[in-house]
Amino acid sequence: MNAATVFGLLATALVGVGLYGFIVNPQPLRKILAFNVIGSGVFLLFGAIARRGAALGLGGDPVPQALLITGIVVAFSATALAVTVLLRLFDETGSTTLSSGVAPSASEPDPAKARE
Amino acid sequence: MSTLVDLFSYVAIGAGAIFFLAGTVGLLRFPDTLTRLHALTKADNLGLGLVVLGLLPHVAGVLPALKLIAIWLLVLLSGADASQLIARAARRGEPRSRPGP
Amino acid sequence: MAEFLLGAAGFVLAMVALGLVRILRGPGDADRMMAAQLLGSGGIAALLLGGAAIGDDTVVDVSLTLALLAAFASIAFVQFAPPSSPGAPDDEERT
Amino acid sequence: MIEVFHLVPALLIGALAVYTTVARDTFAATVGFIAYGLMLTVAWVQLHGVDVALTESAIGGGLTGLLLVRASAKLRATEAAARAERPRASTRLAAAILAAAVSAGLAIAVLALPDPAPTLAPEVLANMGPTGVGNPITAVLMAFRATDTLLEAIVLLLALVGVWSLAPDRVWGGRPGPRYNADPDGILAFIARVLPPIGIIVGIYIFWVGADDPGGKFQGATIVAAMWLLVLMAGLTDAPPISRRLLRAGLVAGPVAFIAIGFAGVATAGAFLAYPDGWSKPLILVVEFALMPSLALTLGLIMAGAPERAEAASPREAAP
Repeated sequence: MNAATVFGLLATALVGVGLYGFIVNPQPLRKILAFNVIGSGVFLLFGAIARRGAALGLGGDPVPQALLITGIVVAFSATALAVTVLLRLFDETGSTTLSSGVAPSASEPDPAKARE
Repeated sequence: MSTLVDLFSYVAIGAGAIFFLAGTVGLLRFPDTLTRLHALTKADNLGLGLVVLGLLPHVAGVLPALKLIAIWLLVLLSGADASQLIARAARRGEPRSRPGP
Repeated sequence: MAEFLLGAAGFVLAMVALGLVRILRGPGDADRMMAAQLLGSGGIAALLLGGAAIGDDTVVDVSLTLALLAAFASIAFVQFAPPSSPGAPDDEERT
Repeated sequence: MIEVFHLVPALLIGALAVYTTVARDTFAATVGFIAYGLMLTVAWVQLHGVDVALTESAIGGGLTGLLLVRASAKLRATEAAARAERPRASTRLAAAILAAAVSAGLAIAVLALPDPAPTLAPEVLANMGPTGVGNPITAVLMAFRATDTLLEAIVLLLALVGVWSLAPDRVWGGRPGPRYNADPDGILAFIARVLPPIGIIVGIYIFWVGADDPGGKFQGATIVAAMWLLVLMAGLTDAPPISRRLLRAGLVAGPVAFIAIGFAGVATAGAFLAYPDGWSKPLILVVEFALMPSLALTLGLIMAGAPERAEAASPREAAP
C-alpha cells in the first residue's frame, strides 16, 4: 500500500461520507460542509492520480497538481458565495429552511438588520 | 561529530514527542475547559519548540533555520493569544451571535 | 534518522488524534475550538518532521503558513462570542 | 514506518469527515471541518504536492475557517428548527446505500487504475526551458494552461459580484459586513497589530519563491487577504465602500493586464496567451505582479461579505 493507494481509497470514502451528509443533513450550512467534503474527496483522488504520475524526479504529475490549485481556489469562492447567500436568506426570513410550505421558525431575525 | 549531532536531535525530538504525549494526557485527564486549555497550549508549544531545536542542525543554510525559528515564535504568539481569547470566551459562557454596532 | 523522524511524526499525529477525541466531545464550544489550536502545533510539528524525513525543504513554507494562520479560527470564534461584561474596557465608539 | 506515517493521517481525515457529517451541533461540525482541512494539508505533503499543500493551508487554515465559524455562530438560532427537519430512517438508509455504492464504485476504479500511470511530467519538463520558470507547476499555471488561470481569476471576480449582488438596494455601494469592535488595548488588537507585518512579508515571500519553488500568487494573495481581514476583525480599520472607483479599478487591474497580454500574444506569437520567444519570463512576471494585488483584494472582499451599511451611515472615514 503506497501513499497513492491509501489516499486514493480514502478519497473514495470521503466522497461517500460527504454524499450521505449532503442528503440527510437538513441544515443548509451542513450541506455546504458536506459538499466540501465531497469536493475534497475528489481533489484527493486527483492528487493520488497525480502522485502515481511521478516521473523524472518530480514528486507528482505537475498538470493535475496545477489544476488542483485552481480547483481549491474556485471551490473556496463557491463556498463563500453559498455561505453569503445562506446568511442573506437568514437575514430576510429568520430561518434557513429549504423546504417549501414550512413557516419561518420562531427565531428572531438577526437584530443586526434592524439598524440603519 | 555527526553522531553527536544526531544524538542531540534524537534527544530533543524525543523530548518534544514526550511533551506532546503529556499535552494529550492533560487533555484526556483534566476536568474542565480552562485546565485542558492550559495543558494544550503549554505542553504542545514546548513540544514544538523541542522538535524545532532537534531539526535545526539538519537544515542547510541560514534562511531555512530562521524560518524554523520563526515558525516556533509564530506558534507561540498565536497560541498564547488564542488561548487567552478562548479562555475569556469560555468564562463568558456559551458564545452567541454578536451583531455589529 | 529518516525512520526516526517519520516515527516521531506518526507519534505526534497519533497524540493529536487522541486529544481531538477528547476536545471534540465538548461540552462547550471553547473546548471544541481548541481542536484548531491543537492541530496548529501538532500538525506543524508533524509536517516539519515529515518534511525533514523525506528531505524536502519546501515543506517548511507550508508550516510557516500554518503557523501564521494558526490563531485565525479562534479569533473568528471570539469575535462572534457575546460582548464582554459591562465593566470590561470594551470599545466605546472611539473616534 | 512509512506506512504508519501515511495511515495515521488517512485514518484521522476519515474520522474527521465522519464527525463533520454526523455531529449533532453545527458549530461542532464546523470545527471538525476546520480540523479536517488542516489534516488535508498533511495529506498533500505526503502525496508530494507541496504547492497544493500551501494552497490548502492558506485557504483552509485562514479563510475557510473564518467564513464557517462566522456563519455557524450567526445561524445558531436555527439549530432546533433544522433538527426537526431530519429525514426519516428510511431516507437515511437509502442515502447510506447510495453513498456506499458510489464509494465502492470509485474504489474499484482506484484499484483498477492503469499501471504504469499516464503522466505529463516528461512533457512539462521538456518544454519548461523556454518559459524561464523553475517550478513546473508555475509553468503549467502561467504558460501551458494559462487560460485556466485567467478564468480562475475571472471566477473569483464573478463570485465577488455574486456576493455584492446580495446587498439590499438601500445599502448598495456601501461598506461590507458589520463594523467590528474590539478593545483597542486588548489581545485581539495586539495580535492584529503584530501579525500583519509578518504576514505580509510571508505572503510576498511565498509569492516570490513561486517561480522556482512551491508557492505563487494565489497562496501569497490568500495570506495577504487573511491579514487584512484580521485587521478588519480587530476593528482597527473599516472595510471600504464598494462603490469606490479606485477599489474597483484595483479589482480588475490584474485580469485586465492578463487579458491584454493574452491578446498581445495573438499579434506577436500567433495565439491567445502565447508568449513570443524569449519574452516568456518577463511577461509571466508582469502577469503575476498584476494579478497578486487584485487577487488579494478580491479574496478579502469576498470574505468581507455583502454590503450591509450605506456609505453615509458611517460618520468616520476610515482609510481602506
